[in-house]
Amino acid sequence: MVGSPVLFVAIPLLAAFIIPLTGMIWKNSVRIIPGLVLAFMFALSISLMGYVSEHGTIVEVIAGWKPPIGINLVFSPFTGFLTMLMTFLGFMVWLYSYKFKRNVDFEPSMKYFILLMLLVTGSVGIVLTGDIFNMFVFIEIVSISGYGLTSFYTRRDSAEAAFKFLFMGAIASTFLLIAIMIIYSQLGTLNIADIAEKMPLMDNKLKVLSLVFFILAIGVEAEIFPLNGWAPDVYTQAPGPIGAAFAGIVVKAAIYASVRLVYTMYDFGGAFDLFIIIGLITFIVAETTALRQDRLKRMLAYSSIGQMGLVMIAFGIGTKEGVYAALFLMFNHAIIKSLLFFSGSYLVFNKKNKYIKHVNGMGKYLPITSVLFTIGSFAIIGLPPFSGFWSKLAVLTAAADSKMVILIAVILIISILEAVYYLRVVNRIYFFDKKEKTETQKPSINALIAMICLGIIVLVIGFYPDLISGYLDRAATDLMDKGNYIKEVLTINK
Amino acid sequence: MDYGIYQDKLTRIVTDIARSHSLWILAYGTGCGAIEVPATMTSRYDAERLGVRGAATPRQADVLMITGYLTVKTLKRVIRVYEQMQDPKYVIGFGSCAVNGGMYWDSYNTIKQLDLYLPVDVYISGCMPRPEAVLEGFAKLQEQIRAGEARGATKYKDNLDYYRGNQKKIIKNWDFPDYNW
Amino acid sequence: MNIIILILILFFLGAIITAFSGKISALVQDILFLIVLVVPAVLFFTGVDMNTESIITFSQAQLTFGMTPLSYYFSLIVMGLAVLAGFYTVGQMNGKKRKGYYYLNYILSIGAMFGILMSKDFISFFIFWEIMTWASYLIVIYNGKNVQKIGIKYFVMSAIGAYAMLMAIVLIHSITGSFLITDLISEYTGMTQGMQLLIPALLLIGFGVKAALMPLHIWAPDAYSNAPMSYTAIFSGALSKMGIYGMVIVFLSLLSKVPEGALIRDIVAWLAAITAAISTLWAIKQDDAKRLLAYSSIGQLGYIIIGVAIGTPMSIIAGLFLAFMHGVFKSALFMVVGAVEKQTGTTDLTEVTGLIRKMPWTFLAALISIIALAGIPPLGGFVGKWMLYESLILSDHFMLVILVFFSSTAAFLYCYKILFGFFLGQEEKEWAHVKEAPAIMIVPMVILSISSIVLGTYPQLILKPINAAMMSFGLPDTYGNLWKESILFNKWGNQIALAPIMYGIMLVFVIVTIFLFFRNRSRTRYVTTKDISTSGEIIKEHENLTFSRGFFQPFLRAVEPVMKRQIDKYMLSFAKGVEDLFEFTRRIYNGNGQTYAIYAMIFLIILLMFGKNLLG
Amino acid sequence: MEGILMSILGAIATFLLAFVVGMTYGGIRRKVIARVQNRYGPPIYQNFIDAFKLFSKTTAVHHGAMHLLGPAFLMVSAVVALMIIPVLRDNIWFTNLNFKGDLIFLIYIMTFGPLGMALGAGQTGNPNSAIGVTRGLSQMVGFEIPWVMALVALMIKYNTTSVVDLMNVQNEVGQWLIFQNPFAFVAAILASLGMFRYAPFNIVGAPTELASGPASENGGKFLFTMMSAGSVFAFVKLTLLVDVFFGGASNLIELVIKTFLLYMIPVMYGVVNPRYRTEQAVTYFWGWPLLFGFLAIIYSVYF
Repeated sequence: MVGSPVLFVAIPLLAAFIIPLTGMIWKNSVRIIPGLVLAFMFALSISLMGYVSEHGTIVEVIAGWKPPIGINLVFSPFTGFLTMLMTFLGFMVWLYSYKFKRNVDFEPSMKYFILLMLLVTGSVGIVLTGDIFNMFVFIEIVSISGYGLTSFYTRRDSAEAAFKFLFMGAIASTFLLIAIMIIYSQLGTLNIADIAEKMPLMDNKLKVLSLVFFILAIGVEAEIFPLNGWAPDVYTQAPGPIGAAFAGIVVKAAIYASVRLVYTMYDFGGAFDLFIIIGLITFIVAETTALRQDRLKRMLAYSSIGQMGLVMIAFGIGTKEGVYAALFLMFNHAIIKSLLFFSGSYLVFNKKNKYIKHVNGMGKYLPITSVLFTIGSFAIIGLPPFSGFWSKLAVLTAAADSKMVILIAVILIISILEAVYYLRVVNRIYFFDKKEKTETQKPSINALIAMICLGIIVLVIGFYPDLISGYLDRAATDLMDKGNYIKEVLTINK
Repeated sequence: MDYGIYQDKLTRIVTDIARSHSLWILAYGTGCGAIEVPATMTSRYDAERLGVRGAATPRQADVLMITGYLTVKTLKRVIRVYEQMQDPKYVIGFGSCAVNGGMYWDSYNTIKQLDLYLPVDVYISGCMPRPEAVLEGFAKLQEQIRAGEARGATKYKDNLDYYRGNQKKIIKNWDFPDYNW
Repeated sequence: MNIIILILILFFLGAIITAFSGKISALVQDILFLIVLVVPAVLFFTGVDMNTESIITFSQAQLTFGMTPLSYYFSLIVMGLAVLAGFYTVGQMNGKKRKGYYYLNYILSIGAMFGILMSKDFISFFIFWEIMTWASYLIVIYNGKNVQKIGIKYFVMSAIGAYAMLMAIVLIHSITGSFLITDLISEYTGMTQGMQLLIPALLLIGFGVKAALMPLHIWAPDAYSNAPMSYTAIFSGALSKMGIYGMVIVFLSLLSKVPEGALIRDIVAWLAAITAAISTLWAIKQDDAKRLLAYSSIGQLGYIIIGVAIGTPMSIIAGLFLAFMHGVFKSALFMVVGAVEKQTGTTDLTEVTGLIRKMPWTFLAALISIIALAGIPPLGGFVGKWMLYESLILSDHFMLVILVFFSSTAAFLYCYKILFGFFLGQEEKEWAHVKEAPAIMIVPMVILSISSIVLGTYPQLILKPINAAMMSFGLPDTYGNLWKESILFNKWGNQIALAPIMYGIMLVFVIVTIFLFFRNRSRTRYVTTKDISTSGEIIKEHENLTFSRGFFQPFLRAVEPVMKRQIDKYMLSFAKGVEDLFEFTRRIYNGNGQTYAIYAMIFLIILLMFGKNLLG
Repeated sequence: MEGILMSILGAIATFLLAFVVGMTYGGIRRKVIARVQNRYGPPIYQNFIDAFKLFSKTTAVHHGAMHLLGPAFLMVSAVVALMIIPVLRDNIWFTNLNFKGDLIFLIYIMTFGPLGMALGAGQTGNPNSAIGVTRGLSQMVGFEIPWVMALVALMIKYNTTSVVDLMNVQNEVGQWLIFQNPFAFVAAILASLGMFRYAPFNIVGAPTELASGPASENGGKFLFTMMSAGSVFAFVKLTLLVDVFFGGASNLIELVIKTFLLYMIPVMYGVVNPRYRTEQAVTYFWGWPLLFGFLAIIYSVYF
């Protein structure tokens, strides 16, 4: 073992304290250190994944208090996979935004990178933690850094968006805390594995109540349908790369949390149906809404929500194939949507309102960015040979194996809408004439590298999906095996 | 012995007979005389029994009938039509206007003598000539054809300069293409 | 390395290299483009046989490539047309913008078509199908005209088809546990009745879109006419045949196995017949040659689908033969239109006139292809039409045969229109500068026209591969039964001997031509088309008397009741209605934080109300 | 060798027969029309004179290759159709290519000529020609439908698509298909009205309106070829109708009588009718003739 999962939390938090101090000495360190931290986290996750695939799940006990009493971090194939994905994206977002808006060199930009780092840390924490109270803490970390990032531009609109986010986040936190209280009062434990083991003892009514509160609370972060009103505003008002961070990192963590609840903690069969219903409604509403958007980032935001709905559907199928598909979707969505946010930000760079019509004719002026956006669009529509196809195929196959014919039909019909609104943008990029006044901004070299990295991943996974299907498969097996999780956490001897 | 002459002669006799019995007329209804043509063609006089029948276009027609006075403007068209007809072709001047200008003899824009401009094979006089006279004219033309005398087209070709001279004298805006044969 | 994989890799790498080689020089790009098209074709004809098979394994799916007799037959169309149209493309795209983009998508779509034909499993089939779709989509919007309307329409219809197919594929996988086409075929009869109908129906929707079957055809006229003509030759000639290819598999190996299949087959045949009739009428109405041919293509595809759908050995032969012939003559015609467009700059039949003396070779190609299209003996189109009629009559589809006869007779109207519009009529000063298209464009057209003639006399050249393909589906040997060398039979024992008829016609034609043509030609003088009988009026240079507007107005007046209703309009208004509905869902997000809080509360209440159901 | 000579002679004989009969019928038609109009009318042989005259006329100009080829197409189509039609029953002289083709082939080869002619007419550049052609083609779409329906009805009844086979089932008068399937005959004869392009369906070449339409630029030998092809075509159509509905003919006299009687139907229909506009003509054929076609098919299938 090269490192310990605890470093995922410890190092960034430590760095967050140190950076303001170093920033006084060397101004650029504010930019660079978060990047190094994120790179370290990514490297750590890779090395740990290597270890995990050979030796099995790592359960890290903090301060020597063994579970169920102490705090523990679980680095299983499932959580490890998500950690790897998130840290990678975090690093990519950092790389992309390293010189993003270099003219915005006023004070908040210092905090941007710290907040970004904390956002990633919190998300990783949600995924890795083994008890629900820590989960609450990490969700708060994510939310607070999220509020900060949303209001980064200190404009009226961004403040409003941040306030909406804060408002919803506050509701979520309240209910989350109540849910945790109910569980603790009934079972006397906060450890997920322990709760899962003891769950049958709990009163059914309270069980339902707590689950409902959990879903309400986590649903806000997971952007499920009626709770996602904040999301489009936040995606639109936050800086472009933060949209990618939200879509690729935060939402993934929230989905993880809800999945952990349903798959591990609770033993309800009906919860899976709930997932499908919520996911389907989210999917339909978000995609239809996205069709009617006139702003690029809003469109991407709704599309992102829709994809999350699809992920929930896939989780709701409840079979191993479903989980596999969901994970694949999460992976693809994280990569592709980040690519779209990255390249899309440059396509509408200098425009305040970021209307879709501002991308007109950009194909000539920003060729690489445009091609990458096109690849991203094709991939997210699910056209072969791009990566999105394989995940869509996996979802559909999983649904078909569970005999959900209507579901397949609905997913496919809605996917057509997705194709329509993405292609409308692509057509505008290449076949419309540029407005005279629109100024173009060439992407900086670091942003270009980040985008090309993502683009290459999209293509490579598209041509050779087996690169990650092994990880996905192990992760899916891990999630499905609830007993093993409990056993591993509770019988840790160290 | 050279049979060619006889052969040619025989052919010519046969073709002339055929031509005389199959006169497709292009009735260029320039004036009031046009009214007599339907009468000639229809039930009462029935020129079709002589093999006379209407042709739709100059390309198909054998006989150009000028039925009445010719204004200068019309003359241009008539010449054009005549030149578009294929050999052998015949012209019938119809009514006194075509013969000598008739009642328009001192008009400022009609021609007075058709055969200055086109080689006329048969004139039918009268104002208007009755259908009987028209039939008589056809019979005369048939006779001429059979006798090998209806050589208007050849005459026109041979004396093209003469005809062109006359035509150009009276038609001011001359924009004809070359003559086709 | 397996040769099929090699060819595919050649196509895909070659496409990318060709696209970027434009930076070096245009000539290098052209040459590379041709190499990328010709080399795989040569490899295919020399190296691929029925035994080559290769498997690529992924965790999710196993991609199996191999050739069947049927795919060999369709590969003939694809590869042949790809090379011929490739040469033509080089001529036509000379000096155009975005050549790299065009070449890339051209080669990609050819490669994808080849991939489709070589796929033995549904996943690779679907992958290549989608590559073909978006590559062709990118070419359809190449001109940049009406992209949002035409392009999106094409893509949406394609997506409907592709997703229907995808649904069928995942259903098949859930039932058989395999993506192999052969597994579907072997397990089909054991499925439940619902699945037995659902799967072919979904697949047929998928294939029907590409084959422009009504009511899925609405993309076709716009897409065909909007793409550059050198690609439309492929589009109509080869790409649409992919739909036919799929349909053949569905009809022959699935629907013919179950009694309920007859219903679907009849429905499809009727739809195809109505498609043929209506689109023929619409073709007559068009004034733009591209759109005219586009509608004509839809109609012709209708015949092919009828043949395939009826499902008797004879009708299948007819359908497949027509598929080949359609590829030959329609590609030639699109090339002709492209040549005219390149030389004159327009394809409006009411504007261009009298090109026959300026572009004689183009005219010759157009003439022969039109005769083949009209199905007039002794050219190739007739062979297919004859077999189609006979098979329809013999299989008791009497009303269908009338409908087909109607549309094929009405096809004469637009056939004449396109020949007259471009090549005949008065020669205008406006087009006096027009020269014959370059040889690289003429040669493919002429080769295609010659093949129309050859196939009309010796249809056995392609009847043999058709026969092999049909026998691979378990149909009886048709040699000596329905055809024998150049003699066609029907079940009743009637026959038609093509070669003697061809020779007879040739003989008479030569005699009459010598008598009329050469004799008259030497003795007559050419006069311009201005020298016509017009009641003595002399036509001036600038006066255009060509009759080209409202060409078939009286006929269209007669058929007006039929043409009033357009599926296109219904579909567009449906789409608009749907978008308006989405406008409503958009308002759910009204931007008010309080509303969102209320949503959250409502959500909570709903969850609590249905909390019991959570227990499952 | 002898066989080839025989067949060539047979072909020539057939052609001559068709030419003479067709021309004579044309003359008779003119005579009949004249008599109906209370005229004396031209002699019956008038058409021969006209043809000979046209042939002997100079043809000085042409408008291009298609213009020269147009009449040739027409002639080829007429001759090939003639070769396919069984003129007489079991007669070695007129067999020609009878067994090599069938009804569908015939239907198509008969459209080949008019289309070729249409091209020739198109190249002349005369707007009247093109207008005439469009009218003719439109009208063709009209009459082909009932015509094909009638033939299909017979084909399915007798399980053959060959004219020869259809002739062979009508050995006695009672077996004539006109009695076996009268609906088919009505549909076919109504369609043939359009096929002959006599009034009221003569809008194609309406002389006063279109200056004879497609033929307007053709004089002399062109017109001669068209005229003779038209005569041969008329003979072909009549013989086909006789073969299909009247059991063919076993000798020339029978053939002449039958064809003449049949020929009188379109002629008589024509002399008492004015001219239809194109859309009227088209809708005419899609009215009663279509109904009879349906009846014929239903009759064939169910009775």
